Amino acid sequence: MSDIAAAPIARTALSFPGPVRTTDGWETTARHAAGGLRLADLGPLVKLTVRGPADGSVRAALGTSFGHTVRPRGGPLAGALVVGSGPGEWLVLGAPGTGGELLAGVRSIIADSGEFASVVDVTHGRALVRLTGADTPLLLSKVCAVDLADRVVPDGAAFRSSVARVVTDVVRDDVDGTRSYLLHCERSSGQYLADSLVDAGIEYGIEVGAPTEHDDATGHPR
Amino acid sequence: MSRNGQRTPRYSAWSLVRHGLGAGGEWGRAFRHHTPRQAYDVVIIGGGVHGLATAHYLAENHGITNIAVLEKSYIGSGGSGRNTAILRSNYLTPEGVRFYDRSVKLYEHLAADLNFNVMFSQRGHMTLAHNDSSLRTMHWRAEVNKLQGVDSSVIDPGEIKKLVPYMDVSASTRYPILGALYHPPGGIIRHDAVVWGYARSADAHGVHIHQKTEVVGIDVTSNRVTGVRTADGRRISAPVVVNCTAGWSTLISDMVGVDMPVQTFPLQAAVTEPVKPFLDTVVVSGTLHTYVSQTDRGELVFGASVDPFASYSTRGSLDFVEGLAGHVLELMPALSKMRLLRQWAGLCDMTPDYSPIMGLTPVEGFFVDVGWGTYGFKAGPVSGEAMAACIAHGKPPEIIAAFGLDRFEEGRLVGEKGAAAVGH
Amino acid sequence: MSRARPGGSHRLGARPGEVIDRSRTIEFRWNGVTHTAHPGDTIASALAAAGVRVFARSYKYHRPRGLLTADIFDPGAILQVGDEPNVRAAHRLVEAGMDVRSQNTWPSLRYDVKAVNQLAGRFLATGFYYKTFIKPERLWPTYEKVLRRFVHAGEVSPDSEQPYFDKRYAHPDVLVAGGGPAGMAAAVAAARAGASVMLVEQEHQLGGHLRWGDAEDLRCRDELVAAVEAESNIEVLTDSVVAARYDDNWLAVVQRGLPHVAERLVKARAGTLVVAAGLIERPYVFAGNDLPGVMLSTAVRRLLNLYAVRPGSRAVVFTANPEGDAAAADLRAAGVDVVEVDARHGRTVVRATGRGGVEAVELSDGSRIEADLLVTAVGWTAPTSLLNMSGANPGYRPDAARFVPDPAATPAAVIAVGGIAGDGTRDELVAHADAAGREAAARALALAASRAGSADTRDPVAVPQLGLHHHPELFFALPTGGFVDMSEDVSAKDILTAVKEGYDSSELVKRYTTATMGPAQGKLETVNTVALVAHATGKTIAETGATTWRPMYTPITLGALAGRKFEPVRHSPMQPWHTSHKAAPLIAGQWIRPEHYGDPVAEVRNVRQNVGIIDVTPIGKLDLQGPDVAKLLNLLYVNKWSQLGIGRVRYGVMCAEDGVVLDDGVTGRLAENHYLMSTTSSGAGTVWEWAENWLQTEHPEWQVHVTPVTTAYASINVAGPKSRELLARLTDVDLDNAAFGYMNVRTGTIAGVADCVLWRIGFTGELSYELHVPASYGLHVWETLMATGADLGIAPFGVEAQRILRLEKGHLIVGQDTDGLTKAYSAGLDWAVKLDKPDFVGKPELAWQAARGEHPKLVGLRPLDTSVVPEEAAQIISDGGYIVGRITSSRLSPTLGRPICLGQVDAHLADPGTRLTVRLRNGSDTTVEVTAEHAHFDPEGERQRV
Amino acid sequence: MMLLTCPNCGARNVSEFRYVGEAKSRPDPETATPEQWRRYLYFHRNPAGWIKETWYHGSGCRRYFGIERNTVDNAQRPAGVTS
Ligand SMILES: Cc1cc2nc3c(=O)[nH]c(=O)nc-3n(C[C@H](O)[C@H](O)[C@H](O)COP(=O)(O)OP(=O)(O)OC[C@H]3O[C@@H](n4cnc5c(N)ncnc54)[C@H](O)[C@@H]3O)c2cc1C
Ligand SMILES: NC(=O)c1ccc[n+]([C@@H]2O[C@H](COP(=O)([O-])OP(=O)(O)OC[C@H]3O[C@@H](n4cnc5c(N)ncnc54)[C@H](O)[C@@H]3O)[C@@H](O)[C@H]2O)c1
Ligand SMILES: Cc1cc2nc3c(=O)[nH]c(=O)nc-3n(C[C@H](O)[C@H](O)[C@H](O)COP(=O)(O)O)c2cc1C
Ligand SMILES: [Zn+2]
Repeated sequence: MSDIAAAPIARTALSFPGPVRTTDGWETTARHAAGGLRLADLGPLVKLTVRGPADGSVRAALGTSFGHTVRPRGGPLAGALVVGSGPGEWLVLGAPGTGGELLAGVRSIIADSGEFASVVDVTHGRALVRLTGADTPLLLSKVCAVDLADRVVPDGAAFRSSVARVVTDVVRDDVDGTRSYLLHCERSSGQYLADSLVDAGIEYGIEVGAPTEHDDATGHPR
Repeated sequence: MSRNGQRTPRYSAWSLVRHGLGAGGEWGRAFRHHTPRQAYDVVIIGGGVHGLATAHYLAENHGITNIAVLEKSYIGSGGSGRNTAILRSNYLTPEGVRFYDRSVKLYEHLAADLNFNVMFSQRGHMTLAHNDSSLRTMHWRAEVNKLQGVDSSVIDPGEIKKLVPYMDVSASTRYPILGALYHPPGGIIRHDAVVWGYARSADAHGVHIHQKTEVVGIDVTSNRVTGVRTADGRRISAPVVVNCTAGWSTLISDMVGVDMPVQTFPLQAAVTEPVKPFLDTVVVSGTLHTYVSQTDRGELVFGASVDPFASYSTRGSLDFVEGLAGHVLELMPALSKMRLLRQWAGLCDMTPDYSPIMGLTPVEGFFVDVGWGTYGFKAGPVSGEAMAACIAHGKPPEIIAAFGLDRFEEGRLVGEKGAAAVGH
Repeated sequence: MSRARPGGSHRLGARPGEVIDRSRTIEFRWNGVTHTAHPGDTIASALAAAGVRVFARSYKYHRPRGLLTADIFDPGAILQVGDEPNVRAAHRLVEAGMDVRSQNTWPSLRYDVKAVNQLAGRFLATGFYYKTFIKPERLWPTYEKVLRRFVHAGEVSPDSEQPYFDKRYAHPDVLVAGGGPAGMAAAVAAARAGASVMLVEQEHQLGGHLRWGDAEDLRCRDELVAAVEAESNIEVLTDSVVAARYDDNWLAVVQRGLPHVAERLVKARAGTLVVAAGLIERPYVFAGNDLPGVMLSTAVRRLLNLYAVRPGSRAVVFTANPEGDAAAADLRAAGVDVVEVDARHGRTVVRATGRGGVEAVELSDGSRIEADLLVTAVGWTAPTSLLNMSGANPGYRPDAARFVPDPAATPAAVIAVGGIAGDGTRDELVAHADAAGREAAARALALAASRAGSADTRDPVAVPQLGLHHHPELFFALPTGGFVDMSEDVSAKDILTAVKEGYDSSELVKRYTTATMGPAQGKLETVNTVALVAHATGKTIAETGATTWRPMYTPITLGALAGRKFEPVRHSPMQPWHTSHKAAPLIAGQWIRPEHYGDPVAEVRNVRQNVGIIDVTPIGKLDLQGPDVAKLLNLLYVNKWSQLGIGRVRYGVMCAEDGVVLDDGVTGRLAENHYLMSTTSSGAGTVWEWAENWLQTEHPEWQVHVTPVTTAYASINVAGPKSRELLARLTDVDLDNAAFGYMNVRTGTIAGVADCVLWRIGFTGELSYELHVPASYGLHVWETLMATGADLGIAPFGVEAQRILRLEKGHLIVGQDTDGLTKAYSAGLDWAVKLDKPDFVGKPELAWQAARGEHPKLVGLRPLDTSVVPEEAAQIISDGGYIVGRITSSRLSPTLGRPICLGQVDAHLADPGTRLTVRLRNGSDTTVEVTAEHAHFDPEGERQRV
Repeated sequence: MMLLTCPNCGARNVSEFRYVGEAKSRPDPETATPEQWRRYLYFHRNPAGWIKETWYHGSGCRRYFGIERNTVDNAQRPAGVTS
């Protein structure tokens, strides 16, 4: 093997016109969105899918189940967002570069449980965006048939459905009382999904931008 | 045409003029009411094109006239009254091509044969290919058709544009049009007129058509059919009972314990408000699950593939018209301001291989002519002719030999899916 | 250009309820002449104000037609506006610059040549076309062309612009269809009871019939509108229609008059649907009833009170109810001479006469009154369409002379209020709607609670039953008759004739005469038609019954239905590179892939001589984990998997339960309990669901997790004699043939990217490696390969080159070389099928197929004439012209310099050396010979094992 | 658009699901006769009324589940309730 000079550059599923920046080896859009309705590319986040019994000790250790989310304060997954994305199925989201630790964390949970469970790192296999702003439910009502009323999808709830005809995990994760949703789908459809969101959001003045330094890994303000 | 000795008034331009001048008296009834007899030689269940054509050909070709056609609603109330009326013979298997070709030939002379204008408009039929695998299938069909003497060829986007100037044949669309199977003898027909024409002729031959007469039971003794029972409490004896009930056909066959590999799916259709004629051919796109033709009244008649799940509902869905409109505009973007007037649904008796089930059954005297799925209107004449021969001779004629019920257990499917799934 | 007199000769002074803005005037064109209107005018009201009486010519007889209902259902006012056909001129508001034209007239509205049909009318009776043009057969196409010229409609042009249409979903607890007093009262009550409400009104304002009523009506309207506006929980949509109701209260609402989009389809899932559609005034059937100047009382009151237009100067008002009386009063107040003909005193109208418009009216007592306006007020039709679509079947009530819903037979999710539900004073109707609105909210909230899994403790609200007043059964004046369906030009006589000819049920009459099949879909025509059928058959109207009501309530555009497009497309991470290198795009399902980069033949040669790379990201990939993976593989594939060692890959074929080939691909074992399966690109989703189906339904006890990872990896096939040399420069994996042989898998780093999977396999028959790299690095690895391989002659290749390469090598493509009936043995996969396995999907059928041995077979075919490349799908025929097979794949091989094919042939013709005849597209025949192997090039497979 | 109630996700538009068909059991492939096997392949009950069937929630939880549905009015009830 010869030495390859160029360090590998990772690219998310999405690209938008305008300047790009490279952080931690990831190339993403550099624009900052300040408008009332913002779409941010969270592609670089670590994404793990975990499967195991729906109501065993893996579930207990992950701290949540289908339809709900949790942000563990301590333990092996501290700082990550754990989403109950299906029956016996979880999605673990963490800051870019924390893949190794989180994977080890999940593996230790699995090993301790004695249950048949597995984890797959899908960081590169999925697209992830965050939509924030008071009008987000209106925008989403153009692309998703699920009722987003509080009584059906309160803050901290998650579901999987068709969004612009792409199967998508939708996680309601409000930001300081402002409506905010994470949308997570298979990578190759990501650009299409993001374009559809932008198209549906024009009426509400949607802007595309990266999370700011004030946001944590999941685009959540610190 | 004679009706119990009396002449049925013939239809012609001249007779119209005489009636217009008040000299013709009354037209007389095209079909009459009768009190049911206690026994018939043949009872046909189902007053659609298949049941009525079978009655017509039994009388016309075989002299069997002591026949009752029992229809639970009005004649043509099933698929025959709600289909998109597309006729063609460009199928995929040699058995299929031969069979449907005979039907188109019969249709070409049906108006004259029945003395009833069925308005067969042979305006050409094109099936679009949007990817190379469907283009390959179009070539396959064209080659099989040519070998059977059926006029079919694959045409390119330029030729398509000439035939349908409203079509977007540019390469930049989401579903670019790569070519089409073009079949000049295909076209559309006034479907209700076919039903009425057969009914009028059968009636004139002495066949009894009983509308609003639902069959609720079939009597079988020692594995032999002896008669039927109707919802109004009657028992009608007959040594021969024919199941021509399409979407309801398993309910009838269940009455005699004959299992059939048939499942009932709704198929939807819709019609727009009329606009001045601009579309002279039938256009079908399998990839986009859409087909469209323009009637002589100016409406666009649309159809699609069957609903995604089995059901006896004819209520229709919004999903269907949304998908339909999207796909039609994909093909012809200029139509976005046309308005959808009405949508409806009919029931389709789907078989695993998209070919019909015709002929004898394990129960003696019980015949089936079912499995017409989404494509059986075009087969009305040939099926009537073949079923009449089958009943008269007690064995299926060659042209339907491949379509027997036993083929499924014996694993001899007649694979027409490639040509019939959305094709019509 | 000519110009009509400004101001409008028929415009009255200000009216209390008028909806026009007199402070502004706008111009538009009508048949080339410039007219004026005020904002708020409909096209029809503006033209009527200018004294226009004739708007259109009728379908068959080309009779002049004018306003009848002066609302969206008006059959006389359907016009062309710019490139939009069939615009409802009595509903559409005038916009400055509109180009409005009459339809179906030639050369002009005034002198319509086809009006000669009126003379021929007696021969064009219903169903005439079934009785003529029968012989000679060859003339029918000519007749048909003439018939088509008579089509009664507007036109679309091939380059008409497609505006932007929008769509959205909504989830109101209660959706109210109709914004009259009943609808508004129900909406307010439901909102106050805690429900979210959507209130939809087809007209441009809320208020329903109150809008053209007296001072008391207007006051009531104002109060209700204010109450609606005070509820933040009510979303009001005007100029919007509830077009249809589907299963589970799925409602299609088309919203118009929006700023940024042409129209928006709102798909609402309502808890409760409140139908407040009101009543539609029923026309009366008598001779001359289609003359311009014959109008319904509601039409006259709309014109007078909403638009301040005087519809005539001398009127006969034929009235059977208070609304007719009110119309007479309104007319008088506007200075019109009025003669009332009161049906309640036994007087009826039997005929209207005139040329181009009403001139005189004849009564049943033989008297004759000169008038230019004849107003009828004979009763109402309940537009029950949405109720029928919901499964309620309102029955006919002779005392009320209309169809009335039975609340007990209406689904719980649907409630009718207002005039459609019964009669009463305004206050009674509002009180009823108020109770119904509260009940609608209670039912919706209970449903929402039960869907959320909690019980609801709300008490039901008692909704009183509305009474019915007596309404006379006034439908038609026989024997004079007249038009029953003005859109379709169907007369009373046509209906009677149809019944006599045997078409003696409502359904058959409809189809034979086409009555009720026009744009109003029976809202004006159904009851009169049924009444005539009943009259002709001697049955009651209830026994006769109406035809089926179906969507749409009013017709809606294809654009609104199509809305925003959702047609997902998928891209690989290398797509930007392909685009900038001029790849010809191939649309493969949802994927956009490079078909070639200019010259597929050169691409083939380069793979055989140097090294090429192809983006194969769409290949399906499934991550399989667990102790029972081998069991799953043994079940899904026809071949054996128990012995696959770690680090090895194997080709596998899947069949369905009928033995038909479903998919193929390779699967590699990465670790003890960890496998990576690949599938065809188009089969990726199907195979995943297939595997899950077997796991979830047949073998839930197996411990296997399947995770789709198709696009977690960017997949690149590096193929060609120099591929090892290239790859060696970029990876830490030992590529030596001894260390990493054919059909093996390794993981390692490529171009600095860790966790890559390398498979030594190939579709092309060359030495090749399939690289699966974490997708985010796909572009990096691709670009690095291109840069690093420049001196080795690296070039990208596309799908077409791959097709040629694989055909040279004789690899089949599932779906091309196989079809929906091809079982594994027919695909020449005998070597793969292991009938000695205890079970696998499709095994019984394959065992029987093998035993019977009569199946067609996929074989290699070599055309003897090397200058002829038989087309794919060309048929192979016997001496007698029977089909005995077909060419499934065919290309000119750049490597061999001759045509090569695969084909399916009948069993007895499959032996190597057999010569077969192929019928080419141009009709000529050519001969091909069956080869011993599928592979035409390197059948021993030496090149890929080096 | 009809709603279908997924045991995991609740009531969703039917377009999120794939209809698999009548729930039936697979004959033993070792002993099945051709007739039995082909009945399994091709024949279904096709009643106008209640039927037990399998659906796949492809746009949701991705689970196969059983349900009883009335083919006339599309009414549903959880699998296992006897009529
Ligand atoms: C929307 C749609 C579009 C279609 N488009 C086309 C097309 O373009 N071209 C084409 O060739 N085919 C088309 N078809 C298919 C075609 O309509 C049917 O295959 C054909 O009409 C079947 O005719 P039939 O006489 O067998 O059955 P039907 O016309 O359905 O007649 C069966 C009759 O049996 C009656 N019946 C049922 N049960 C009983 C009972 N117990 N007692 C008494 N009577 C009973 C029914 O009321 C019905 O009238 C379409 C179908 C639909 C629904
Ligand atoms: N005085 C009159 O001219 C007149 C006319 C009609 C009704 N009425 C009386 O009014 C009383 C009832 O008032 P109401 O509120 O029931 O009726 P209404 O006629 O006042 O209001 C019904 C409203 O519903 C709208 N509508 C109907 N179907 C719709 C749909 N699918 N989508 C959107 N909007 C739709 C109509 O445009 C209309 O504005 C009854 O007593 C009736 O006899 C009087
Ligand atoms: C070819 C064809 C054309 C039709 N054209 C019209 C039409 O112009 N207007 C209309 O109201 N219905 C039209 N229909 C639909 C019928 O009104 C009716 O909906 C259909 O026959 C199904 O019957 P049903 O709605 O009574 O169940 C048409 C149907 C067919 C099959
Ligand atoms: Zn689910």
